[in-house]
Amino acid sequence: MLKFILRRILETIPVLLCVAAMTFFMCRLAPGGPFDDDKQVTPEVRELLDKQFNLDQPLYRQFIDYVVNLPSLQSFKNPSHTVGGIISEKFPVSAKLGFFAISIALGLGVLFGVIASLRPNTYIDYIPSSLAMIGICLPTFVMGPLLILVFSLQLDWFPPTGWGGFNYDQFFAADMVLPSLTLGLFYAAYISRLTRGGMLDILTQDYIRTARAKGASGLRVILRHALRGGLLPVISFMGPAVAGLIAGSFVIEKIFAIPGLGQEFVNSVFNRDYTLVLGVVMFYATLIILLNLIVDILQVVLNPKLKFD
Amino acid sequence: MTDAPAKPDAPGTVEKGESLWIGAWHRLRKNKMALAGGAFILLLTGLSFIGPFFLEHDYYTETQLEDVLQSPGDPYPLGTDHLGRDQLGRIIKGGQISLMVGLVATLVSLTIGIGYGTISGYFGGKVDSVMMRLVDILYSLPFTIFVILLMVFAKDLGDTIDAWFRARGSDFSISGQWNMLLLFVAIGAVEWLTMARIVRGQVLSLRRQEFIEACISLGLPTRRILFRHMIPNVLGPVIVYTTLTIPAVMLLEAFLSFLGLGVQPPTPSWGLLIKDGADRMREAWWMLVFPGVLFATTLFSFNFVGDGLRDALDPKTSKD
Amino acid sequence: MTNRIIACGALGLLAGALAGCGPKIKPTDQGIRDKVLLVTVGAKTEDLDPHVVTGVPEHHVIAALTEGLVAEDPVDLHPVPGTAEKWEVSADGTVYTFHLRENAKWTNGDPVTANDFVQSFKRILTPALASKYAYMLFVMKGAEEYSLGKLNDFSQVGAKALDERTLEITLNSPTPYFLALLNHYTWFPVHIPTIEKHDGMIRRGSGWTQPENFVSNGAFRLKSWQLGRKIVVEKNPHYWDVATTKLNEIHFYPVELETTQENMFRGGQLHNIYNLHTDKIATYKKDHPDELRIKPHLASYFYRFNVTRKPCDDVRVRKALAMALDRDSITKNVTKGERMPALFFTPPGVNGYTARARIEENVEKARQLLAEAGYPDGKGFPPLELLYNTTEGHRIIAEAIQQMWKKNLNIDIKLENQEWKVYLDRQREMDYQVSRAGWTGDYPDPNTFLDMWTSWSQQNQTGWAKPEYDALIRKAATTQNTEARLEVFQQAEEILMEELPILPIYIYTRVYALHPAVKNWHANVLDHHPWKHVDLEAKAAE
Amino acid sequence: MPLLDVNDLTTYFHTRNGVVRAVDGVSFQLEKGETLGIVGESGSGKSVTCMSMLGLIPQPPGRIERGTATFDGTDLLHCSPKELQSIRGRRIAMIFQDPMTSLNPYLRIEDQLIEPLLIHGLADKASAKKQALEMLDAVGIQDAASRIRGYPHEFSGGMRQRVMIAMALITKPDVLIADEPTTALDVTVQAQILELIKKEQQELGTAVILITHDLGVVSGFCDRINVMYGGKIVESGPTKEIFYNPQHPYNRALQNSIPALQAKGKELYTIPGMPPDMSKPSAGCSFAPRCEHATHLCTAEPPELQSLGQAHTTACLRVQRENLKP
Amino acid sequence: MSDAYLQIDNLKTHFPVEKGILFRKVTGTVKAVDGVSLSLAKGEVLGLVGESGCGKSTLGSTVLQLIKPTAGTVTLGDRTLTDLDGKELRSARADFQMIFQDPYASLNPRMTVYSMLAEAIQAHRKTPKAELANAVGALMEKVGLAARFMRKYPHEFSGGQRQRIAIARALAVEPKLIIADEPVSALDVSIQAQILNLLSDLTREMELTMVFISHDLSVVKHISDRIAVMYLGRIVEIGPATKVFEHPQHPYTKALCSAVPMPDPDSESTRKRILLPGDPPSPLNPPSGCTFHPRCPHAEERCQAAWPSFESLNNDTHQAACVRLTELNQ
Repeated sequence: MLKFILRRILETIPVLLCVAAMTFFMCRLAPGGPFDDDKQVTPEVRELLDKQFNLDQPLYRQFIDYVVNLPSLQSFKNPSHTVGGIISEKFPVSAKLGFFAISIALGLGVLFGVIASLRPNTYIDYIPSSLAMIGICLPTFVMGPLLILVFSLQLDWFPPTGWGGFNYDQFFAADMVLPSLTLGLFYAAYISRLTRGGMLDILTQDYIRTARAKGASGLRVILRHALRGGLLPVISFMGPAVAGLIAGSFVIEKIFAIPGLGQEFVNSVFNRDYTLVLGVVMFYATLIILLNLIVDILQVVLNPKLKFD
Repeated sequence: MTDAPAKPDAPGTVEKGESLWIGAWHRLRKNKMALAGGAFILLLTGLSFIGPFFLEHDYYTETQLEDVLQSPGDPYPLGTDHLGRDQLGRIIKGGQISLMVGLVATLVSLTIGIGYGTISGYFGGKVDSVMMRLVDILYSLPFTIFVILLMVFAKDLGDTIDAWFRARGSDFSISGQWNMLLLFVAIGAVEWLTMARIVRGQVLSLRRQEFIEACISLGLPTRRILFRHMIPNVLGPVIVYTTLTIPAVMLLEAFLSFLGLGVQPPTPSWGLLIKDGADRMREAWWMLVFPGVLFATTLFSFNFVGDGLRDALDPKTSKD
Repeated sequence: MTNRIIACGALGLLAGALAGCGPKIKPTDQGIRDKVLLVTVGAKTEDLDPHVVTGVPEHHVIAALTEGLVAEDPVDLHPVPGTAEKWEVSADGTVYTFHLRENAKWTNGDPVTANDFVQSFKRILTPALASKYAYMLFVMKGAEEYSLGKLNDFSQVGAKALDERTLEITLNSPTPYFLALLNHYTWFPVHIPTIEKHDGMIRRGSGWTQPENFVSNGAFRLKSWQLGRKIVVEKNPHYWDVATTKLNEIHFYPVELETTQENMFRGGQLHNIYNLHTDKIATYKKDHPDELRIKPHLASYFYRFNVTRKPCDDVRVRKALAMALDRDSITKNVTKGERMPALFFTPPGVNGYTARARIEENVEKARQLLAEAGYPDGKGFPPLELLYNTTEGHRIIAEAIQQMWKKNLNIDIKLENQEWKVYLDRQREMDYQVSRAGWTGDYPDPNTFLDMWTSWSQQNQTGWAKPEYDALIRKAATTQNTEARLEVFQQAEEILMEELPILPIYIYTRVYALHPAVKNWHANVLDHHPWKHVDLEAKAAE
Repeated sequence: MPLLDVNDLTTYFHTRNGVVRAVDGVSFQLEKGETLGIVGESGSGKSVTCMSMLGLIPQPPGRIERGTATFDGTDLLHCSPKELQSIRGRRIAMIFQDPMTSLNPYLRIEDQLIEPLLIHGLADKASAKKQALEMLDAVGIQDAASRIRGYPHEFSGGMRQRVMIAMALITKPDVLIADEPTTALDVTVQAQILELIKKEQQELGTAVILITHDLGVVSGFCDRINVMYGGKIVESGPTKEIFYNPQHPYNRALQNSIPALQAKGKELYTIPGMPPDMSKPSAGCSFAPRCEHATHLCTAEPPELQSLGQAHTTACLRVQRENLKP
Repeated sequence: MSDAYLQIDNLKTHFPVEKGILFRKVTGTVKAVDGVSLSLAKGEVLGLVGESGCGKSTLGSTVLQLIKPTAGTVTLGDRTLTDLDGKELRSARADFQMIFQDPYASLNPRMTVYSMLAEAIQAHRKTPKAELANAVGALMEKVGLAARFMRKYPHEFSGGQRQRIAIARALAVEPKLIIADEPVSALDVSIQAQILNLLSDLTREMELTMVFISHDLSVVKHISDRIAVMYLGRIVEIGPATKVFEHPQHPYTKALCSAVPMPDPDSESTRKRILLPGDPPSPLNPPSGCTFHPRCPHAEERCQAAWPSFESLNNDTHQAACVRLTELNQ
């Protein structure tokens, strides 16, 4: 297994370099630069700025410089912060949001999916399936404000925004509920669909019949025999899902004023904050690759038929 | 099953067979949810594309600044928006755009995905691993950047194409539709990845099916095997995935609208209308509720149709 | 394993529900009790180095932390003694002598000296720092030359520390708005020893702005700064006027979305809404009239014409387009917020100046002009694209104007939205036909609006240049008599409104909401609110 | 009193394409320790019969329309699910055709083996593990102690079927239902498995119902044989009677079409046509359309099983009326 | 044998087992077919029996060039198939066809019988459209299907009928060699007989040479002229059908024959079975020498040394590869 992980990590290096090169040059080709502003600066100042941020070097030199020194590079937009500093400060927030959201998504999704799979094409199927689908059908930028309207402004159960009351030492705070829910519901919908499909597949398998022939109760059949195989599609969905969840959480971060990495990323693109864009992209790419690796490992662990090679 | 006597008899009237597609249709017809969903989509498509013929030319751009944010009633059955435009007209036009984006962008992703996946799966080996590695790389690229860049660069390209036509004395102008085209390409270019993976998986499993081996042993040309035998059999799961991609694409368009990268105003899309409505949730509920409910219902419908198709096309369920 | 995940999720939800349902005090109420102001200033603060930053959010934070030579009156912003307790102006209005307070101290206890100011000016003007706003100091003698590297000896620049507490500033020409200018953060002092300790004078983003290092001289000092989360400043006990300071702390939150700001305000997390969506004004007028504020703002909303491209190279076309608008309807129905239809460019009442020139709104005439330009009834009108950056507010105005031109002139224009940087780039490269723009005055004087249309201005970006206009702006700079000076500006604006390289649409107002407990928060055109005067006071018990 | 008394068991599947009469009025008895073979082609209802008794028919679409199956005083078809559960796996165990798919691929052999004991509360975990190991040894798996920690995919087909047998017999059930236990296996392995079942049956005194399509398998294994066709038992009797004195035309035709019994080079005897479509009810004998002896009588009236002596019953009207001699 | 129509010489099909993604290296070889030599006369039917995994299907696919052999040659008539490539091979395919085991997987579910058969007919002979229907009809009737069903889809037929369609498709190109890979093992007993009869009729009528692959000795015995018994990629015994079936010489064949259950209660109760221990070993690491020795009840030390050569007891065509052949069959 160690060899497998090592090989996979080795493999990712060229991939990451490709990603870095593509991002870097795409950024540079896009119109506008980090110093374009409402009030335009004189060419002289622009030249000086370019010099200060090494933008006057040939592109390939800059690229090498970027790749080699990425974490310690200054952000263009927030010069007193380094790329590494910003990521290490912001990512934990996004990660925690992602963790709560995925927990909710898994909890609700698997529950609904399993229930729906028990009696396919009956009301026991339609009702949870439809409930879960609300998560897909309402875009997050509608779901979020709706939840705020109902649960904080009307019912006053949860604060409308924030993340741990903007103090970050708590593991859990009331203001984390709504954003986690908004993000989680979207994925809960997908997970419930996948679970339903996976369970339907598994429930027709011969070994489920074997389990029932042993005298196992309905619950035991589902929990002990069916769920493990039925959740495999969910597991393989988790890699891209978690990645997408972290990268795609910026709408939620904006709506709930959560200072996460997702917001930082989108803003950095819009700000042409070259160093930060590259940094966050590389970070995400690494993360996605890592998550896929974890998912692959998880699949092997859960599915004894697979082996590491 | 046909009770065919084993002994040959005189060729009389040729009995028509029932293809799997027709069988699937029969099964689908019994699935009320899917049918209702399908009917709703058809109705909606009809309304969006035929409805405008009964409306005035600028039914969705006509602003009545005196009638800003009117609640539903006479003469605006669905109220007006923040520029005094008739919400009904806006929703009709928005439906047109959203459905079109959904269908066309899905088609784009479909075409690329099927081509790519089939080639990768059929030829296998090195070709397959290189092609799939590329998909992996693209998967780990941040999408926002890509779309922004595409929306930005290709804008100039549209102007260039126009200039090319003008230089040849043609009045043809592409830049009017260019943004929509870009949107299709951008979304299609993202969505095809999953499609390619699905198709490849299907082709890989088909590749091992005996009927494909039979084709090879008959000495049929590769092209014929691909087009006559592979692709029609891949189509089932692809159709199912397509019906599920359309809502995903519509959502993506809404997301792009949230970023301000979608269609160009004053043309509305549902995503744009919902975004505008969400901002005024408490002041003008009709701006969120009508497009929101329609959007959600449409996505629901597509999902039900997709599920129905999956059940109908799956030979496993067809046995019972 | 899955069961555990489910259990975790369920527990989380439950815990959340329980935590949410308990009795609690809203942060805003707690803030009122503790005199902690919770505000948002819109976007995220990029940095706290006044020589590096360029934005409005940064202004609000830096203004709490740092004090310049003069301070502002909380009501009308007229200059009042700040770090300098008094000052004299030479007869020709070019030499200002400031006398610094004896008890003006840095947060580390050091006295604020005249040399601190001189060194601060030197730093911002140092070419290698490449400060984008260094030009704010260009009224000072030799400043421009020094910043361009043409002058290497800083002693030639018109800023001299006569002694520990006396600072003499020499200007190029009499500048009536000079004292107001001093309240722009570019003129604020920075603590040079701290900067030098952290990587020297010219490196941006050295650690000196971090809370543990930051040294300032204002009414508040930096307590914490978490990028993108919040900035906390607390009462500075070393401040000379600490007796005036009312608040114990101010928390600045970066909240970009207007709806989110409103949610936070309504949910008791903020004492203000920085920008209130104008569609909500009616609701607020009805339900929360005591919270809603609509105030004039020193900013103008307009469109740029690219006068080097067809069809806007023709002044008749520009005029026709300008005349064919119904600005009243736009401000009343589209922008709302009591914005003022702009028939001229400079917001009225700036330093006693209200433009005389007027654009005539006349559809008939507009049609006629268009016909004269060769497009009768809009026929043959070349394709025209309106460039704007991606923001809903800009979009709806553009949509309304598109409709008006269609209706009044029978011309079709295309709307083109681009994200901010592309929009800026295209505007800078003059790759547009009509482009949306806005301008906020840096200081309360018509000059900040009118000098941008000179041929040498970086902000012009229309391709329009008129020697007469340039001459008038130059003349205004040297005119000492206030009346005469304003008259010159009147003439300049008349030329501007005749030539119309720009199409004024409306004068901004600021629409925001404020918690009723916030006191001493006065409306003014620059939207400056000297923080030491701001107070929180619970409503008297009924 | 027989151990298991099945009476008029009828199971229909209500599908979109109509009602499939999978099992249509089947009655038989099973004595303690007896070996009963049920033979028939695919779709003849032999598996559904046994699955119906154990409540393993997917419902819907399946439905048990009528009948009783009395096991030791309990009607399996009408008792509560809890009661049925306590009988399933403990007193009546089952093994299935495909050992490749019948074991849970995600669980260790050990966990699956001890499950029946745990479910029915027959042992605690430790002693269950010990029993499992013994059982695995007994079914002839070498190196059982280490292999018990393995997963099904690490076992060959034959080994898996041994595991299945061990799992079924670990509770020492009264009845073992073996549903085509060797069909998916090679002949050499089939011989091993059949030997094994025989051995275990003798040791435990278990009654066995062997379901198969292979007449060869039942001939050396069973005491009695039921021949099924079209959801009904068409002939039933002691093994030797069935083979040496076949009465029903279907039974006869079936035996004639087996290549092993035919001289080489001779054209094989074939039964024309195809098995009946179970969704289309026939008024008379369901074999009549393929039967070379069928008369108009056969298509008009459904035949009943009638005794021919020596516990040999057949459901052919012509045989019953003694106008058809083999 | 000079009159051999199909000649297989020392045919080997090995599959490399690769590991690694970046740097692939071969870590083992599955020797599915490991040195098989056979020859068939024109019109002869050879039965190939063996248990699953012994390589009989791979041998079939390799002979038909669906899998490229690792070594050895296959000659059909005067053409060496193993030398052909690309277009040549494709046009040569008209001469040899395959019938597959699973009649459910071997037909394209989305094509009608007509289009499938028409496609097969046209694969090597351009036929005018007008004649196609007749040709298809004739083909269907040849395999015992009514021509009026030509517009139907595979799923509308039963397993036996589908197998008839598959046979028709194979015959469409008028091949000379047919390899039938377990064509009846998925079918019910009553249908099995129909297909077996059909196949033997067709081989006789059309003078087809056929390799009939099956795991069922009794079926093979019935249809074949000769039988070859395969074990782990090699042929262990070959000879005339009845001889091999009734007087097997190789210990493996003996065990195989004794394991076949007979539908005859008396003989079953008296018959002594040779129960082989364990399962066939994996072809990935086959045992040394005679690959059967770990399971063989008569194995000796020398059996591990080398693969034994074919020997014949009576100097006839019945041969077996066992070093103890003579002593065991005394």
